[in-house]
Amino acid sequence: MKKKVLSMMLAAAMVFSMAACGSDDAAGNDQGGDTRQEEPSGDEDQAPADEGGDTDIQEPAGDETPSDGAADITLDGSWPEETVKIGFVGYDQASEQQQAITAYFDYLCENFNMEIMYSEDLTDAQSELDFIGQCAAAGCKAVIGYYNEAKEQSAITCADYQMYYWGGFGGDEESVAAAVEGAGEYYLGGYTLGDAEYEAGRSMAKALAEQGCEKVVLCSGGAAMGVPMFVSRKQGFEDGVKEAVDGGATMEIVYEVEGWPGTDAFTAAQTSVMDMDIDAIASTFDVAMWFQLVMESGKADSLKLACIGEVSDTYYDFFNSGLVSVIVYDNEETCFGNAIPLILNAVSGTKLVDESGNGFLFPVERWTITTPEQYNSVYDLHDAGNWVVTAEDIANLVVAFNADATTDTFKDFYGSFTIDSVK
Amino acid sequence: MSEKKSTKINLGGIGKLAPLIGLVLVILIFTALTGGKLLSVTNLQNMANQVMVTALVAIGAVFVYGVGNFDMSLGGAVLFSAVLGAMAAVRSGSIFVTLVVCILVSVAIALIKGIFSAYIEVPFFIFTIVLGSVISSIVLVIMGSETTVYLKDAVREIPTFNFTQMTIINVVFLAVYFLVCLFLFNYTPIGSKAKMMGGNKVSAKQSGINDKKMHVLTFVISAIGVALAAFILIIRTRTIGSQTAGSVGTDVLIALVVGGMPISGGPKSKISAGLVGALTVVVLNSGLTMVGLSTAWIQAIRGVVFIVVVLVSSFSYRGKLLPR
Amino acid sequence: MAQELIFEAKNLTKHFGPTVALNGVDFKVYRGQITGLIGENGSGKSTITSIAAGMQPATSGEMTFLGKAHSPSTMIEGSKLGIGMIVQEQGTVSGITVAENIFAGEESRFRSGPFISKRKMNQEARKAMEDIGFTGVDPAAYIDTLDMQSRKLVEIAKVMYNKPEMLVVDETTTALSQHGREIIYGIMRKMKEDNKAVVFISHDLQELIDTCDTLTVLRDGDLITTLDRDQMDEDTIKKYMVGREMKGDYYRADYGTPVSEEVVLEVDKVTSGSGLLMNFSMKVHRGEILGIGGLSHCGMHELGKLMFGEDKLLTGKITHVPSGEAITSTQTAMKHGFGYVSKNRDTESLVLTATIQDNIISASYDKIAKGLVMTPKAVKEFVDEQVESLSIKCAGVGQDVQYLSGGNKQKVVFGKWIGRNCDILILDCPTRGVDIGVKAAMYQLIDQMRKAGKTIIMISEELPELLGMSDRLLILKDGALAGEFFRSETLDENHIIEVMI
Amino acid sequence: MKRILKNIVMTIAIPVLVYVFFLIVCNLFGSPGFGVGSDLSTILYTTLYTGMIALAMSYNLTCGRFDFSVGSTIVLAAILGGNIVKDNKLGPVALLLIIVVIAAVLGLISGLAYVALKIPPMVVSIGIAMVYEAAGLMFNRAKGIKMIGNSALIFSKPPYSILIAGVAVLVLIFLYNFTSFGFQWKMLRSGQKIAVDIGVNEKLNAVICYVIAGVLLGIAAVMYLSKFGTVSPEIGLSSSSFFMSAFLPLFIGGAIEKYSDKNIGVLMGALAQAMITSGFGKLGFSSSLQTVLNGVIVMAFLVYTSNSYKLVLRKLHKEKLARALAAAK
Repeated sequence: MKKKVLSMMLAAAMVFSMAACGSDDAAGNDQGGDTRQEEPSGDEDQAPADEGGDTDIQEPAGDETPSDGAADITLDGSWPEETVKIGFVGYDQASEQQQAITAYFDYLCENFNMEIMYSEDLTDAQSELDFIGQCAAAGCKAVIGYYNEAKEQSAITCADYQMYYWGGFGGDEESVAAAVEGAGEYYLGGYTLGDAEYEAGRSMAKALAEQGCEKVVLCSGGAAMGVPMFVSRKQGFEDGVKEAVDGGATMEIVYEVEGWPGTDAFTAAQTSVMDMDIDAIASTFDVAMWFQLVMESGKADSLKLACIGEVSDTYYDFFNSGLVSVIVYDNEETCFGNAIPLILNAVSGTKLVDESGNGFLFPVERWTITTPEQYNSVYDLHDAGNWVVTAEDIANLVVAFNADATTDTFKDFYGSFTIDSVK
Repeated sequence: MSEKKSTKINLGGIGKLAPLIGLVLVILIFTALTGGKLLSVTNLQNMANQVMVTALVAIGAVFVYGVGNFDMSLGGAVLFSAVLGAMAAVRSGSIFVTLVVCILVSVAIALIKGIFSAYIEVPFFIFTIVLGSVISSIVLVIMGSETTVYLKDAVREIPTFNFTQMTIINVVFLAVYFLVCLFLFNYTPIGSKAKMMGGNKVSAKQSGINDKKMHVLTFVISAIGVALAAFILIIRTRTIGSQTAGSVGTDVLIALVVGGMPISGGPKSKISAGLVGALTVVVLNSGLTMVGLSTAWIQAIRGVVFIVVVLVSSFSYRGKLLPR
Repeated sequence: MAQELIFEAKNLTKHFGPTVALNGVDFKVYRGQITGLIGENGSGKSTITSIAAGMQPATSGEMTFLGKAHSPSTMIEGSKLGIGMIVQEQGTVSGITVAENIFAGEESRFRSGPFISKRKMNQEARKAMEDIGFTGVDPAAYIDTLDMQSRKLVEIAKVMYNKPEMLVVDETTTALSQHGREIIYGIMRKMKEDNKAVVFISHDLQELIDTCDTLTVLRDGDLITTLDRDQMDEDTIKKYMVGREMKGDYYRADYGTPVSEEVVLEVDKVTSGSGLLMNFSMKVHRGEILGIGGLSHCGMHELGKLMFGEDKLLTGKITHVPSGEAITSTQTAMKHGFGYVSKNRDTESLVLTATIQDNIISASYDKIAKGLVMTPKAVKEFVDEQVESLSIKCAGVGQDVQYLSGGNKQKVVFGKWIGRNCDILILDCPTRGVDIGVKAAMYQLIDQMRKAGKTIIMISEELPELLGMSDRLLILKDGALAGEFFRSETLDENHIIEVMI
Repeated sequence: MKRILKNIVMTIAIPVLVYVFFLIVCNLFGSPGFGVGSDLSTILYTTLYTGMIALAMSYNLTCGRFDFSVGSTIVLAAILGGNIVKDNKLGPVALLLIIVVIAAVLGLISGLAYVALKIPPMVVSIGIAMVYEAAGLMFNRAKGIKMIGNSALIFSKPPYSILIAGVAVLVLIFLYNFTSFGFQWKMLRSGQKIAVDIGVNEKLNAVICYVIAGVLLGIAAVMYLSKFGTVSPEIGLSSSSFFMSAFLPLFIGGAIEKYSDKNIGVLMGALAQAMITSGFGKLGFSSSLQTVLNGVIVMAFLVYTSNSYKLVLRKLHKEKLARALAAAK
């Protein structure tokens, strides 16, 4: 018994001493990249890295001719030489939006020498910070905060590991300021839809009001569970209804269904909703769990469904049949695809920054699809395997390709993209 | 009957050391697979932070499992003390108050469990599963519309800790708590009493061991671990939501079992099971993620490794009947 | 008459991991005879019969039964081949009906089409019970509604239903009341008359001498000898069982030693929650060995538990006279120096999966630990002292108790309480399942403790032991005092048996 | 005859009491629609769905084998079976057969794993649950199964739901009461050592229990798929949420078993659970409050069932006390 305890103490002491001395080291030279780090990568921020791209400018100067920069770099996944590993913080691999993003990123990885490391389904701040640590150990250069619970703390932790962090914290200026102050040049910034979640709820309500819906049932998802995203969407929807009523429409929320499909309580609530005489069901997450019920109850023609969802084959036939009339759609290419040009610029030493030299929030349009034509324009494009924002568009925003790329060109490109600009 | 040296012991001996061998093996395999990145300084700090919550709760849980109480509500307990602790932090702005609140809350839950397991006979395993889900729902009812608790809106600025300071705090908390538990389990009657109760409730009672006192005492010791874990969660992530510590219940169970702790407690319980198990699980997770496998493969491998380690450590007690 | 061989085992061997239970035993059983089998615990007598019945496989060696090679893998197969076995422990399963117990594992016998008819099963069960003269029990009732005696008779009915050619009775009589014993003796006689065979195992030498035609003695897995009726007498049997002359006195040698008048424990009009004990009173004097005897269900075991605060007390009070405090819980009892050795040693006095060290210290944490700290050194001293003084044979203090022999296990239990140096020791069947060698050591130990001034209350189902050891003997019958006897050379078992039965 | 009447009354006592209670409470406070019209169809669906899961668990739990992989079996069977049917455009009968067969095979695998490895069932089932969840995620690139509006999904509505659940319960009643499996199962439940010594094949019995559980979970999977048309893969042992609502039926079933048959008892428990859930829904409780109340009810039932033997004991003691006092006079 004694021998074993001693050997165990030894093992524990060994592991912790390495951690302790490791931590002294990092504290010692906070500034420079950790020399003893195993990965052969050169220091990104020390000296401007000059791999491949012959343009060697720190700040994006306007007068460089675009042609020679783009000429010798081809979009076949060869640039940049050293693979850029990126961590992706996700919360539900089975959700349609995350699967759409994964498909888009796979396409971009064929064009740029990138590798995306997807997280497990993270539910809380602690596992989010653990995953960020994991990415650092795996040699990632940047982390995309698609899911964010720990707010600016994630950006600061990334900075500790000398990794870039992309994430707009849902447009929360206060957190962005704290991230800029805490993470410094490692914070790239992120998109904002002007309080995205609130807007999504509001535009859904507005669209339903325009389509003359009076009695609406709202599925509030995680609002009752205090999940911030759902609380603001519900708030947005309720305000949207109030605005419609002030504007003369007769509209009211008849019933609210809480929680997620699969629980007995949700099943019971769904059945009682089918009895009510309502003309619309709006959901602050997807609405697929209603299709089967609505079809069976034979109310497919009299009932309209609205949701915050995706353009995907699940909704295709229901949108075209008119059952689903409104989809508030965060197009994955514009909302999340913008992380790639920001990361590629930062990694290749030409980080895009705002006037005060920091990471910045940039507005992006949230698309509200109300007609089948709009829906099919995006769906057919994806179906045929091409994309709204192609690899060439992204290359145009990377200074290494196109010397004229500036923060403004980036903002204009992504800020202006609406459903109608889809060819 | 001739008393030949029993080979049964060394077969059991291998069983006893299996968890430690498992840990070393996992470290070696993944250091090779990740080309040494597993033991890079960053990752060591990383793992030191990740192991914290599971290890603290698992070490305390050795006492509770040892007595034969199979506690599945530890995740709920960590969540509850973290939420109330964070709320106290926001209102008081002092770290000390936060720690005190965490301890009080988790000890209160421990007393409830103590009363039910000592005075009211109940199938404890199923009771704690239900208790765990009830606690998480009570948290939602308490938090109501306040959604998530952010430390940054605290009355007075709660000191933030940079990365390295956090690692040091973690190491100190874990080392101190582990040594205290090691002392209590191996160098005071508590450990031996727990082992006897876990082995055979009736004969422990007939030897004068006060089982009611022991039930409550073991829950309180485990509650200290839960409180420390909740405290560290608060100061590290500075954000406590309704889903915090969601997977702690099963992580602790996996860590204990991988650490060589018998499911029904009893004489083969050992305090090292908590720490060795937690370390193995963290190294496994970290290694698998770094090798770049998809989440599905990571979980599949984790399931298989979990069963294999349990199989090896179960060689010391194989009977004719199917275990229950 | 020509003795016709029914069963023969050649070079039968059985290993349990390292320990050898049987090495190369040749054993013959003849028709029309009751073959006795006797031997210490762990001598291998139960092993032979359970291998023959199919409860466990042999490691090597062959068996022939009714002329054919014989190696049954389950008891059901064994009973189909004609070997029935009645064991000592409880063989019926609670939670199911009497009929389901009788035909356990053989339900398909009553299959009519896809269904198994419960009606037919109940009918046959009633017939099986009537065959052995056990009537008045509804086969469809849950077995939990029956008391211990009747459950054992149900087991006997189950075995007899298959009309076994050879019946094994393995120490069943000790647990039975007189009525139950009569039934078994009747069955054995009938088997003998029908020219079938019976193998009878018992601890009670007198019982064997009265009923067996031949008696085989086993020791440490070897067959020593087979005695014929004329050679059978208690001393020679004991000599073969132990293998060496019994040196010195077996029980206490002194008679007439005075017992102090001081009362140390008073039991006043006590009724136990379970069992038959009702309105029972007695006084216990310091330094005496008080023997309590009677049939197994007479209430003495419940009395033992009550005195240690283990069982629920319905009426009356038990007071520790010197301190005047009533004994209400195990803690108060131990505070006043009480110690309790339970009758079912493996399930109540020991933790089998724990080490010898953990078991021995489990009653004396307050004695070993200074303040909160219990240093390994103190523990080691405490345990080594007990292991030496009781000479417990083991591979080391870290060995699990489950791998020890019966005798050594009992020594560990004694070590636990002696270590605590209790003043009042309640011993319930202290020498049950212990071989004679260790039994003698136990008796010496008990005598030494008496001489050291300890008060001992010895509850036992073996009269010779009670007669040999106790200063005063109380006999209980159906929960009440039936007789009180004082230690004297002239006192013998017959006086007591009249009162007891 | 009187005894049969008593048995029937006791069997349906709990669900009827629950129904009456909620009928009164709902009409006083909440909206009056309890137990009428669509609410009734929900109660029916939930009773059969939760009943199947509770029955699947009852065959293992009462023998001391807690099965964590219940939820993951349902998810994996639905995803594999659903995709096969969807790709080959098969009909409802094929859907039922394929999913039930797959689930039975999954049950067989976890049963064989437990019997072969001989390690505590709870531990094996966690490992199995992880592997099944991972398989569900890997299949079809984490898209799970989406077959909304597919004609094969008919099993959430009567008469089909009642048909498949009813047949399952009848088969179980037959197996439990009239086959040697049933007898031996009852023996192994409380007398494992004695039964094994006598010669009962415990390993075979355990594997059969797991296969039966698999079939029942397959039926539950078909009903779930028919109700929602889509099943997404779970990960991180979150599939354990599937059996949370099965505890109450299990314990009510245990209490009712004496009066009729275990399987009917569990169904009655599921009916009570369904009514409680929809009753709470009608009273407008938030979902978290419902979980708390459900949890408290299960705990109360746990305390009752595991302490009911004390009531019997107290009665015995009282009788004995009376006899003792009488004798003392």
